[in-house]
Amino acid sequence: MLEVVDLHVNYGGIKALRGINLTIKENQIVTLIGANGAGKSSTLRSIMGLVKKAKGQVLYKGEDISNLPTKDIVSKGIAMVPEGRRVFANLTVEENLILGAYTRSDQKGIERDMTAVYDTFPRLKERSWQKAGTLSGGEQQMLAVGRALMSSPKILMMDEPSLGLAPLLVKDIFEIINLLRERGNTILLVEQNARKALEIADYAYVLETGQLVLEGPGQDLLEDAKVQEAYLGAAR
Amino acid sequence: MRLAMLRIENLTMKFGGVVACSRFNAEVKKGQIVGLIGPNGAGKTTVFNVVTGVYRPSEGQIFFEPREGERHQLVGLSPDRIAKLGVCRTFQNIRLFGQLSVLDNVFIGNHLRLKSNVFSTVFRLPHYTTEEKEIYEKSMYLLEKIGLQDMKDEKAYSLPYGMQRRLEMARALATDPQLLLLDEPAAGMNPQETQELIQFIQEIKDEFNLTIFLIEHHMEVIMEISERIYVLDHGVLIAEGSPSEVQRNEKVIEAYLGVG
Amino acid sequence: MKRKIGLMLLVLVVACSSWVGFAFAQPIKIGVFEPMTGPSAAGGEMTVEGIELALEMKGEVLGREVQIIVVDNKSDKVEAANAVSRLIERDQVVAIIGSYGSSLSMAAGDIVNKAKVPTVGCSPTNPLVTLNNDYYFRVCFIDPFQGTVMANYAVNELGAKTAAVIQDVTQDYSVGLSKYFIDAFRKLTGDPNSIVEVSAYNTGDQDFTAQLTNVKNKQPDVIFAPGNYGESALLIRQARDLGIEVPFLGGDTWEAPEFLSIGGEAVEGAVFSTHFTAEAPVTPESDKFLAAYREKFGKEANAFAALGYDAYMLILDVIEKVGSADSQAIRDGLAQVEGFVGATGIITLDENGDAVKSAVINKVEDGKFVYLTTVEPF
Amino acid sequence: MGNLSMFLQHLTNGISLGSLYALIAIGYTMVYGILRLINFAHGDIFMLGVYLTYFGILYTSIPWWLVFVIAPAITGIIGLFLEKVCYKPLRDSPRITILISAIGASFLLQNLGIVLFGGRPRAFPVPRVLNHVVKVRGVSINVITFIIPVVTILLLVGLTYFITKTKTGMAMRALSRDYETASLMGIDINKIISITFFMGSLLAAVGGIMWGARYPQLMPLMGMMPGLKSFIAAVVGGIGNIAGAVAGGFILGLGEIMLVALLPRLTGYRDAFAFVVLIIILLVKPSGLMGQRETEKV
Amino acid sequence: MRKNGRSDRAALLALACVVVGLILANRYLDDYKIRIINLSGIYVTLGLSMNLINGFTGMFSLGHAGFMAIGAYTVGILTMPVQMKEMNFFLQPIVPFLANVEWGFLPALLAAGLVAAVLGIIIGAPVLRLTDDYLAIATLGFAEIIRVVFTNTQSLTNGALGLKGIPNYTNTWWSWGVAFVTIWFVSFLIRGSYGKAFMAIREDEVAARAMGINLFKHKVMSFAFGSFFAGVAGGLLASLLGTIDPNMFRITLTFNILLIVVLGGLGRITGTVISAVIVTVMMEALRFLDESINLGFVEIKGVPGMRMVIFSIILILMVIVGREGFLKRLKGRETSYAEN
Repeated sequence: MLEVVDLHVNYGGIKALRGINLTIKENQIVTLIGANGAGKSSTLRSIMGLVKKAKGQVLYKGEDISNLPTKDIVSKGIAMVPEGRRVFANLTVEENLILGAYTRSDQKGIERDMTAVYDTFPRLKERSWQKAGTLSGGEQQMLAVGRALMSSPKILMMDEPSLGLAPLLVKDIFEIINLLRERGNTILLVEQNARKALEIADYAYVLETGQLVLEGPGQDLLEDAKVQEAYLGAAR
Repeated sequence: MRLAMLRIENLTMKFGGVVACSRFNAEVKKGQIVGLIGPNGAGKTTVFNVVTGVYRPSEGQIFFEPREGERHQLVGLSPDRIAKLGVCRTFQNIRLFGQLSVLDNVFIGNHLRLKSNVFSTVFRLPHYTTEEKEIYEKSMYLLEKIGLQDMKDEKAYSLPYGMQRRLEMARALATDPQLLLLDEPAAGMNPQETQELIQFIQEIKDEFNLTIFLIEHHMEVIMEISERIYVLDHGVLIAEGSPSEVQRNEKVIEAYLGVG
Repeated sequence: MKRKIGLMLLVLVVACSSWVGFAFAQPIKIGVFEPMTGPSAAGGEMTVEGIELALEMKGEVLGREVQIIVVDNKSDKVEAANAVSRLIERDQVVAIIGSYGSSLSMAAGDIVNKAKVPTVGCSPTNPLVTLNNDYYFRVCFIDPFQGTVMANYAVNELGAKTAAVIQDVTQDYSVGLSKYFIDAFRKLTGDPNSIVEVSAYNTGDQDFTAQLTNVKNKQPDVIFAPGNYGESALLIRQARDLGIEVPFLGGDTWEAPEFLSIGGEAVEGAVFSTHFTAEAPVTPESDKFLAAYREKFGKEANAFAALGYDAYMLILDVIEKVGSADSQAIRDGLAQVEGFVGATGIITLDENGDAVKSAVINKVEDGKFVYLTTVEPF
Repeated sequence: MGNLSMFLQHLTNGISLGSLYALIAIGYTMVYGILRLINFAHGDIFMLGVYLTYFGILYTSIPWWLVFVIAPAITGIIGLFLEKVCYKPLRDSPRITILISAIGASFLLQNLGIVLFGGRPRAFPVPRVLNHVVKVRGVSINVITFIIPVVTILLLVGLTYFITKTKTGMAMRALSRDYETASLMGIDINKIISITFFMGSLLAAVGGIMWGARYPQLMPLMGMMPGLKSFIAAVVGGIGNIAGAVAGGFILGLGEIMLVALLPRLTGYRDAFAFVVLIIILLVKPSGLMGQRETEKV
Repeated sequence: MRKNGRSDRAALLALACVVVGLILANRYLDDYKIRIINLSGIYVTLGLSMNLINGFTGMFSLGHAGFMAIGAYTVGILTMPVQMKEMNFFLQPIVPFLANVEWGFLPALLAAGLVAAVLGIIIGAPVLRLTDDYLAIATLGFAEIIRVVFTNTQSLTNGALGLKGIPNYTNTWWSWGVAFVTIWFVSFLIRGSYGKAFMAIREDEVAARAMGINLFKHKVMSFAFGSFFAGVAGGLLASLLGTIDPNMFRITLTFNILLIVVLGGLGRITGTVISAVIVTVMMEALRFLDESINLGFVEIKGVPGMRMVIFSIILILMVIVGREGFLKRLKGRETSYAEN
């Protein structure tokens, strides 16, 4: 469904990505793990057209979307939940959700999705008139996910959704991710909570300093000794 | 009993309605390496920011005691005052002086210890020239220590990531700190680099007689070098103790290390 | 050694070229520095019109062609100094005309004095312009005279017992005029409290309602408000809106078409002193000038054009009289001027180089400047 | 003239001037709110708007009320063009760079004004209906003085509606905090910025027309002081906040008038008043009266 | 260290060239060209002093015209002969304590710098914690306030009438002498520890503070030095022109200096010096744009103001094309702030 071919990204003199190849199949959860600064976020951001690619292609359903502006990529059905949530703090919860559906014009569909989001996250409904900036971290994360869902995306990319959330909430988030997959969404997940990510992932890639070092089904990686040592903590 | 060089008492930090850190207590003894861990957003960097004066805490006290009988309350002091007392830090998202040369970055680290006034630097009076020469030599020594002596004239931003991290540490060392706060020094490093870093930290600790307080995600770093570990989650201290104690602590495993 | 040879060569070249130049009867160059852009542009433009007209009418003296070189001083002091310096050095002018705006003239003062190039101002009325400067002259009267004239008019013709003054504090012209008006008015009325209000504004201000409301409350018989024509027109407009009905008096800067167009009905009845009016030609030269001006520009001439015309004609007259286009000779000639018949009147230059001549008082009527009376120098 | 009616007269004057500042400040604050950019050229766009209206009325056969609509629209397009040339290429640059470009743009428009329109002032053709005086118990009021606050309040209400209720308005608010996330919503950043600039410049022109009707003297440099003062009004009210800009405008206008009214000896210092207020506000409450403080993250 | 030695030698060589150049210029050039040379020197000082604040320390200040005004008036009032003062202050006499002073040029210039620096500190200290655009507007406001105050304090400054008859001490030796002192001062300052601290503040205030640099102290210091030299340059200008008034010191003057700084490159010394000279000369050279050009068969009517249009376009282009200054780009060393 989504294919990334030989992706390179440079920031000034620093090579952030040096040839990344990813394949994301329909209705899968694919996860990308790696240390801070390994290039996970850069990968997502360059797929969305937020950073310039030095080299490489992004194919969506076989179509080259490498050079499209972000708004067109969004309207094709790819949405992203950015790292650190980045809800529009000065807007209300409801306005945030409306903006999520910015590219759509089917009023009925939007209303339906809005109800769906509120059903999934009843806390948001309670606070729909509150400014997003006053929400707690967990609520903001829900809002960020809900907002992304409002564009009724085919592929949802999430950048560290568990970041800074209490364990309980982290559990919730991963449950939601699972739920979304069951509803037919395709998900590309970037996570630092490697264990959880690998547990739900159908397929996973390990990034290190801008390069892929390992890939395979989630379960396989979970049992890989190297991965265990480097990303799951030497705890066990 | 070793001297408690840094003592944080009842530290609470609120941003608007959000509590980043709540009633946090910690102690770093002279000569120790102490780790601070916790999930992202747990308030670790906030603790560092409060200790170094970037933020003023909503409540609580911080005492710095570089030597017996000399105790400073850090709350209310400006960052530069705190640095002068001997507390220096590195940043999570590297903050070098990008447009300046590698050498100048370290050179500037010495500025707070400069004895000459501005006019003697402009008129290049003899006592400044001597002092400048000393600073130059000290800076070069530090650059050699991190293996950047050949790149001294490069602009800092053009260095690769790993080198930038090391340069930041050299810059901090140039301020002659007693207590060094390292904010995720191993972030973005591969296992080999991480091993080198561990060695480097040990080395400078011994050579410069440092006390180190560090935030780190790489478990192998934190477990290997810290004598004591504090674990923060949601701004609350959930555990403290030796590495092995912390590793076995169930709360920690649940909140941070993750359970199956 | 080498340098010496170079120097000698240079001297030789300069000497030769000036000699050759003389042999071919090069044109006599007169420099003009006036504001063509910036806040004072209007005055500069009007003045240059007069100078150009004069050039057309008399383009030759002592058998040599006369050339004028106009440089914009951008209503800016540094530029004015540069402009004059350039005229002297690069263009080698023998005399200079300018400039509208006393501060701009003053910026040139030291330079012309040092270079010993005689300069004739058309309308700078600040006394400081010619003071202590042997090379600066002018064909207009100065502020003390103008201020006094208006005070006289207010007391004697309008029978005013009290007056309010609203001055533009950023304009030396306005501040100076106000001061002389106040002094004369107090003397004439014999009442030190006859000036009921002195208010201020800055060039570029557009709202004067606060100052005017204060003035209205003091109920003066007249209001003296010298300043740029634009601001003054707005000021009078707002005064009428506020229901202030008393006469407004001002100075020569009001004589511009914009004063009428911006002021509209409000400036009806405004009275001001000026150097010259088309309606009351004072000399045969006035008629000649007016006719030529009408023909060239298709409109009625104003005082600034007339002063520009006079400045040029005066210089040419002096050149003719002394029989030389040498700067020093022109200066000496200028210092002797007595009874020169110009378009704006009969000009005699006093020991400071200031013109002693009559002033004209105009009034706005039916959207036109109408001549009221002429005031002779005291 | 009694003391009360004098005070009322001053009050009327202050409201009249304040509403003009407010009107121009709305456009200023709008552009700043979205782009975090001090559009130094705002005052000069204001000047362009007045001149366009002037030429429209005098040199075309279009009725004046229609010119009052067309001229701001053209000014809006000019503003939009200005953004494309001077600001867009610098969107990712440090703020200082954009600020310098803005200063350059302001300088350019002023001098273009001199080249195109000449340095001499022109008289704004004020339509008769807008220009007669009404007297109420000793207080004289020009009709235009009534109209300006009404226009200001109408625009305040209209814009507030636009910004809070429409999708484009929402997009603007979203954009003002975070370009990148806004683009992740599929918002066309360039389009929204263009709309913002169009509206900002259009508002400047509307302010310009009102200004011209009140103070009918046109000069190429006329935008500078009103521009600076309305910027100060926007800062005083809390920049980015439309209601704040209006409040700031009134505070400044009334303050200037009252300074002259209460301390007549200081009239010469009137121009400095706004700057003094600015500096006090910046020191005491940098976010302005109605603004929100943003904390820097380390 | 060796590198410094080499650039010192280069600087000495340049100095020698300029000295020889000035000797020759004074001997062979006419007053008009000498005047341009003087102005260039003054603009070098102005450009560097603004660059010290804006380019090296990264504070965007637009208060230069104000500091120049302070310097210009200090020199004017202190050096004017006593009778000249009486003559000037004919509307309102000058305050008695200044009426009888008549100083030499050097002490007056130093006083100009000091008064400007002290006022710079008093004015600057409270606003220096503002950032970017707010600082720009606040400093611009201060410059305007200074101008308004000078207009209204008639017994001190003679108000709008300005001062006339300020002795013409400024010659090429003074203007370029001061320019060289400024170049020397700024480059040695920047090379030393304090200058590096200034640049550290520009690069990253948070990191600079964490390295023990007292932001306030260093910013005030930079501001004081900048205003000192601006004041001295204002004094030179006053003495060059012989007459000053408050209207000279408008925002436009600051913008001219800003143009020089941007053209030469923020944080570059050589660039600023070269661009100061180029801009001053161009301002004059481009006069032809304002004047009519006669091509023999056809006359192109000059448009007053065209020159400034060209200059504003250059300013915008400079910012867009070469973000760190055109001259730097010519040298082929390309870096960008933004990518960092």
